[in-house]
Amino acid sequence: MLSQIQLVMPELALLILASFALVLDTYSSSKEKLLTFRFVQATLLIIICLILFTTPDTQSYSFNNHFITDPMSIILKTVICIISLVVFFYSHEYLKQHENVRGEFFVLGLFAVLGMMIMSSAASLLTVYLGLELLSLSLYAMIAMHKESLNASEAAMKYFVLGALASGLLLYGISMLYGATGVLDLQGISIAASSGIDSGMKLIMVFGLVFIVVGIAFKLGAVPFHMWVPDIYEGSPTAVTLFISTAPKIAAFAMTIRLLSDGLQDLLADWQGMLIILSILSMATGNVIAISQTNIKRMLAYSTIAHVGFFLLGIISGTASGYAGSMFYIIVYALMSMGSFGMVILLGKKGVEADRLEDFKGLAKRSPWYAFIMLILMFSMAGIPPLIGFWAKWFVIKEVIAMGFVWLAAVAVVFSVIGAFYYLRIVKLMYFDEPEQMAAIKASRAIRLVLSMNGMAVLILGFIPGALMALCISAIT
Amino acid sequence: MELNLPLLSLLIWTPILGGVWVLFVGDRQEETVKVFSLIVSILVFIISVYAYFQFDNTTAQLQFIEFREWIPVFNINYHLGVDGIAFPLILLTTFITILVILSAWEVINYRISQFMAAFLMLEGMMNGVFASVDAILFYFFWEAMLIPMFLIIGIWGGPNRVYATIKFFLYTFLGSVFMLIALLYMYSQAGSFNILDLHQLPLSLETQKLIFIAFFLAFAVKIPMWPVHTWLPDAHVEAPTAGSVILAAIMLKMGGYGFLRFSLPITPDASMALDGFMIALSLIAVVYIGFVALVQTDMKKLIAYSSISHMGFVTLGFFVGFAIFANTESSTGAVMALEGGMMQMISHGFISGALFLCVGVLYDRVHSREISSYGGVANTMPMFAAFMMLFAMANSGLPGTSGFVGEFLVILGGYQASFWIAFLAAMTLILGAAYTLWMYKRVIFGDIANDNVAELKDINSREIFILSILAVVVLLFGVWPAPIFDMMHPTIENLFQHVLQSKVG
Amino acid sequence: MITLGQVLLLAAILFCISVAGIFINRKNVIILLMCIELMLLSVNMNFIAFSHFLHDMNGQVFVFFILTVAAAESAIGLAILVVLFRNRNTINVEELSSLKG
Amino acid sequence: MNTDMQSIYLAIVLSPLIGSIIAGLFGKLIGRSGAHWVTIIGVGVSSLLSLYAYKYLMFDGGEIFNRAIYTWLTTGGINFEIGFMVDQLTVTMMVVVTFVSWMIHIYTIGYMHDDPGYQRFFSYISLFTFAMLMLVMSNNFLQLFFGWEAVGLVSYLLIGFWFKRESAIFANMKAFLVNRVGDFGFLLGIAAVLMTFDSLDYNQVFAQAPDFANATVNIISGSEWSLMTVICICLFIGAMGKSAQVPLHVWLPDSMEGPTPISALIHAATMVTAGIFMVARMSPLFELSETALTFVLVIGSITAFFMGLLGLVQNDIKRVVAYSTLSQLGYMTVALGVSAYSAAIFHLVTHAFFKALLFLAAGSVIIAMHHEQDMRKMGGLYRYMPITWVTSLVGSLALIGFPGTAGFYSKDAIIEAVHHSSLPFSDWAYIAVLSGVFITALYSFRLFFLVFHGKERMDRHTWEHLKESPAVVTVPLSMLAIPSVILGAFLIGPMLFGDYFTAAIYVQDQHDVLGMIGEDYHGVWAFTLHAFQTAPVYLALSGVLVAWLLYIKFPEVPQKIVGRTNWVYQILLNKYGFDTFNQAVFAGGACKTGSFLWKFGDVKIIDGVLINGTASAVRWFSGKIRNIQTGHLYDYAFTMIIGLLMLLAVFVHHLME
Repeated sequence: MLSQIQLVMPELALLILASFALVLDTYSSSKEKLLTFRFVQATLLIIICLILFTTPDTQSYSFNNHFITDPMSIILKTVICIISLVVFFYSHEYLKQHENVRGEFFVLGLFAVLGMMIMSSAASLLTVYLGLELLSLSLYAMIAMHKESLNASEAAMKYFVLGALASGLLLYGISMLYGATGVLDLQGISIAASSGIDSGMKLIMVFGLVFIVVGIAFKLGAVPFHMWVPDIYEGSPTAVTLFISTAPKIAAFAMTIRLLSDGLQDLLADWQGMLIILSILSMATGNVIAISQTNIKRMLAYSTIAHVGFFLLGIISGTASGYAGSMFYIIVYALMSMGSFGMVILLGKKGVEADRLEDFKGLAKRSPWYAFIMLILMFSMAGIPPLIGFWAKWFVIKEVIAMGFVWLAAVAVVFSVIGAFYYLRIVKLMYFDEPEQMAAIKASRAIRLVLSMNGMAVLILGFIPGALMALCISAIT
Repeated sequence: MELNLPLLSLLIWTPILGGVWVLFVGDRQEETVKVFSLIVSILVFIISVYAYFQFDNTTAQLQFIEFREWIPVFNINYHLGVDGIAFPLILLTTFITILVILSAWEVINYRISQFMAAFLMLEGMMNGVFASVDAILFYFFWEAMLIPMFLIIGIWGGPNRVYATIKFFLYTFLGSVFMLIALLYMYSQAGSFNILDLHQLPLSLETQKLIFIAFFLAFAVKIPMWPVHTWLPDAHVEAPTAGSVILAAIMLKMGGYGFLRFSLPITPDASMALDGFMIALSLIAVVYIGFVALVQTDMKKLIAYSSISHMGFVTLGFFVGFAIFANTESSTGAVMALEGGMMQMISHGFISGALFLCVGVLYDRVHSREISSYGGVANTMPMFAAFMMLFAMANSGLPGTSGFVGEFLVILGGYQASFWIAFLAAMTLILGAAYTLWMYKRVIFGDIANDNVAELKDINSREIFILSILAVVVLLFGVWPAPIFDMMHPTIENLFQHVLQSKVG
Repeated sequence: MITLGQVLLLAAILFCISVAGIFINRKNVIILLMCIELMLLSVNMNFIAFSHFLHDMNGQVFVFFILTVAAAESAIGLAILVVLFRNRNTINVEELSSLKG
Repeated sequence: MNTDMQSIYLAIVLSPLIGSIIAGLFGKLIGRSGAHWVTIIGVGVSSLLSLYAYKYLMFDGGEIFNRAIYTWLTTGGINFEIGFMVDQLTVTMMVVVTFVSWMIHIYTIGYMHDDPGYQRFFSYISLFTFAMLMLVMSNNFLQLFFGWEAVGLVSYLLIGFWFKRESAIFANMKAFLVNRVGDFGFLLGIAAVLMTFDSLDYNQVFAQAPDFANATVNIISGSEWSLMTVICICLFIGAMGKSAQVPLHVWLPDSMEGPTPISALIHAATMVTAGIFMVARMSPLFELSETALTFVLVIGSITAFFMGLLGLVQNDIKRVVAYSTLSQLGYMTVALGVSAYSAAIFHLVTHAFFKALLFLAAGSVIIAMHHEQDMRKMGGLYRYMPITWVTSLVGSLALIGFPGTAGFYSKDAIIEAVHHSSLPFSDWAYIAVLSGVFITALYSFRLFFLVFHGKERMDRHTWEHLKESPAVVTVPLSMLAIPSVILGAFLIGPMLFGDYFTAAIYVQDQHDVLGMIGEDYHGVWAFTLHAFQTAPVYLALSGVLVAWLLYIKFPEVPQKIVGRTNWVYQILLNKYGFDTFNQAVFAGGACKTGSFLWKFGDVKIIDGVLINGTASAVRWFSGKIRNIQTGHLYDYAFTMIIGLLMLLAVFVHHLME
């Protein structure tokens, strides 16, 4: 029993600390809620330490095979926590800008992180569901927290309804899987799937699989389950958009691997076809629609959709190294997305979000350094070396080609070229156009530093991507 | 005494780091930036010249090899080395960069540090392209180069620069990504990105054809071949002078280099099967584009089109070899055509660069690229007129200038494949002279056309310096091209022998 | 004796009704919440049926979790509804379309 | 000994080049007199050394020099070298080129005295001398082509010397381009040579040539062509361009836009004869193809006759001489056609002197007339310009082939040779060259009478300033007049019938027309006297007579003739319409093609439809497809359900399989 506790130590600690933070928040009277903020940051740091130092890096199950810790979960959790840590930096800046710093934001964030961690370690359908819901419910609340904002409340409502619909569909699929195999833990499902069940059961399994894929696709934002993405990205406060677009993607990756690989690897032939369709649709829709956007948050939303299409390529290949490719992709994506929305926050002013594309006009003159950071981020998203985004695309394309889907790779790169256009447009606005205003950028030193590091990471990792790649490969065994 | 320096790494990273430093110095210290950039570029040139004296002309093997693990999980390595194809192009790069930096001295008057940094970084990346032995390293530099070029055209370019630079970027990006697919496919077969391993990889004819087409898209866009050439006139026209020079003198060459390094040796059977297609496109480039160049009203556009036409000779020289071999059963003519193509690349580097610089000289004074804005420039700028005459003649392939050598050999080789190939290729003799001299006549000759021309000042000592260096080089390699040929001969010979061996089966 | 198939069919029908409710309903957001609730319940039915016929308790445990989550979900849903109503003075789904394109 | 000769030959070639570079690059520094001194010394050295080489080879029995100087490049196992071959043919050309050039350098001091581009001019003509020497001294096709194009370049530069004149810069471009058309053929010929012989070295090529006499090539599928014919015709196309044979002659008359010394040096004496020289040099190849020879013959005779006719209607003094040059080049070509290579070279040499003389005389007149070139505004000049008058007379007599003059021997030899030829069309050619004699005499003396005799038609201002040209002009005139008279008699024996060219020119026995004439040749006197028994002399004399009648005796008659035969006159005035045709079809056609390919091919199809079309299609599609995102929650849900159904379809599809 004690060893089981040890395995869930980080989650447990997070739950306790998050609850404590909720209490603490009531005592944090300052306008900037520095106390809560610092505490939350410290919490995340503690959790990271716990993850890295207390959990064994061998595969081990606990709680009746409901919970798993393995190298992948450790890495994903660490990444989730680090990303959340950075996101909270950005968010705090944003909330200060809008004079709306509230402790609940960070507490809810911690609960979302908890949900994501559970998703990463989920070894049964039940834990997957619970982690997912914990994440989703926190996010709904975070979006709606901006009480006066019309867009935010609309976005929250939409996200809520569609999210509930998606989890309903996912649950339906889960019930089918359960019915077909009689077990809830993924290991058992995997055994059942591979040990030649009769064709009727197989049929039910695959039927359930369709709903499972829908649930995953919704969480990832793959077309045609992407409809929430643009609206939520645009409507939410940028701080929340930033959060939604980063860490939960990694959790979604975990969910995908847990369900499709750990549980249903034997149905590869069935879900592969579905994911190919989703992938192509995502790349096409995302890249094409992004071209006609004028709001950068919305544009980045469509870019996310396109990235999800790429991300799926690695999953489609159905191999360990393919999954590693996807993992690499999603981590890199989170890094780039974080920087991009960070830029939006950086450019924002008191009460005004800098979310129009025009806000980037002439940035190179206003602030060469941040224009350069944005340039790095945009080219990285477009997949141009020497930036890390190139390696992400490279990795997943390599994997689909290795599995013989050369045509799919060709489709993917064509869409990446189309996609390059709208990233170039941002660069064009920043570098080739005259600024509308010459006002210097006002932001705290912390966010400047974090953003610079974020951008430099994208650049430097582009030169030395090997370690991160090796890490991802070692995560998936 | 042998200094055991990592010469190629120095050639790549010295300018890149120099560029980074320049970026940090910023625009406040303009003079420092300029002088420092110049020093870096000269230093790099000296390194390359030093390498030239170390270079062994007698072998086709790679030299100055450097090998370090880069991404060991995928067997990607920082693997550098040069042979007789790559090294002349590196020399060209380091040489041209000095002139480019000099040419911007007084011309670029805003964001000078970014400008210089972009060019220094470009230089490093271009050297990287030519020096890479690892295909992914090659691709890494190949694509990375788009970023500074995109900015150079977009920031310091002409009125229509945004259209031009985005077109340039997307065009070349679209071409290159297919090359990436081909490389990854071959990796899935060979488990290696080492170009030399890929050279040995057996592939079926059908596969080779697909790979060939993928490579074709990348290199044909870059070089550029008809019908994927239309980015070039726009990019050239809108780019600042220095950008045009780099584009014309070196970036186009990367396409030709790619054909030699990848297409021919990796997919020899497909190259043989599709050589008719390549020859046809090359000849279309020579003739069709020759006619198009004739009617241009914009000087830069005219030179851009003339570049395309000249690049037609490069591809013709590279791909006519199979037909020659089939016809004459000896590799003599084929090697001649290949080396002619190579020579054409190098020479075009000097000549088109020089011509763009000449147009730049005029543009800096009058701010118009239209031919009709000029007339009678010789009256006010006699010295300039003399230089431009030399380069115009070199552009039309006058013997005694380097422009002649490549065309001559390609036509001689082409004849051995078919009379008609030579016939169409030789059309350039007439067309090239026609468009170049007609432009020259309208711009330089005649009575003073307008007040702008009347107020022109002849070139200053900086411009004289740049142009005379180029003039010397153009004449030197026209009169004595042997050093270049000695450098590349073993490699090309070896390459052609390799290409003749089928990889099917 | 009710067979598994019959129960599953009923659940499926309920599920379809609830899903249809979500996209056919263009008036009231509250109906949406009800549909969601119905959907979850139909899934619960599946679980219980399977649990019963497989003689396995896991399914029924799952149902408890779903019920709990559904309660939380409704709470948040209603909270969002309140915010929305305060901002817009309407809970008409039709009018909830300022974010688009 | 050969090593010494190598440095001498190098000095011959390089001293004009050095002079040119100094005058060109440091013209400002060394000043006007510096420029002419340095170039004159350069060419003078070259000229004297050429004479020495001539003596060495001809009289001292020196060896023929044939050696590479350096390797230009090596590729595919073939060495491309730069080297000299100096044999009798070469050395003859060297003497002619350097001597005429030297004279013209001196003459230029006077002619260009007030021109602002004085140094530039000297630099150019020295450069020309260098290029021409490279051409004639070459021992391989590559260097030949280098010289070939280099003289073209200098010609281009010099025609456009007065670059402010629209007509001059039009003419120079035209000259270059038309020459490029010729070079186009020439280059293909070289390519064919290389492919056939695996070498561009003269000796190797000529040695192997007989082996390929019967070889054929397949150029248009189905028809086998003789390889030698293809090679020779291609090479000859080059000669047609450079030596201005119909239809590539159009540039030469226009080239008169250049300063007169140039017209004399380049467009009369030396460069235009490069084609003749080249064919003579290639005699071992041409001898192997009767078809090619016939082609040469036909082209030559057409040029000789029809271009002569044009000389009749020109009023510009230089243009008359230019057309006469065309016609004389035609004669030379005819001689080549009938395998009388030595006769062609002989005529080339004599022509070089007397034609240079005529041009310089014309130049002298032009100086006196204050750069007025219209003969209708001249007349009676013999009173004011005695030296010019005398030398012109000498030149004209030589041109028409007056017995005893240099031109007489060379032209008569050609006519005789044609007469003896048995090639197809040689009868026609004979008629053409015979009537050409009459025409030559007619236009030459038309010019002579119009300029030097008859009424003084110039305006008063000019008339007041009429005077003989300075010594720098008249000395070269006299220097050129001497060989114009005596050279023929000296050279005819050895050159045509001796073994002067044995080593350099190869003639097959059945083509050896000169050999046939040689059988009846009994010395210069006999040859001269014999001429009085043949038609040409009388034709020439009657030409002079007619000219005298028309332009001195009855000056109103020409107008009447023109009135009667207006259509002929118009045709002649329009130069048979070549220029109009070229302008409309080639120049205009090329521009139209270019515009079409650009505006339609590039801009509309490739850029418009394919590139921007795709881009705007994507953009348009993007604008449309974004409307799917309606903003309505139920639509979103519905889309999800559609997606679900889609995936279910995949599932069902899998079931079916």
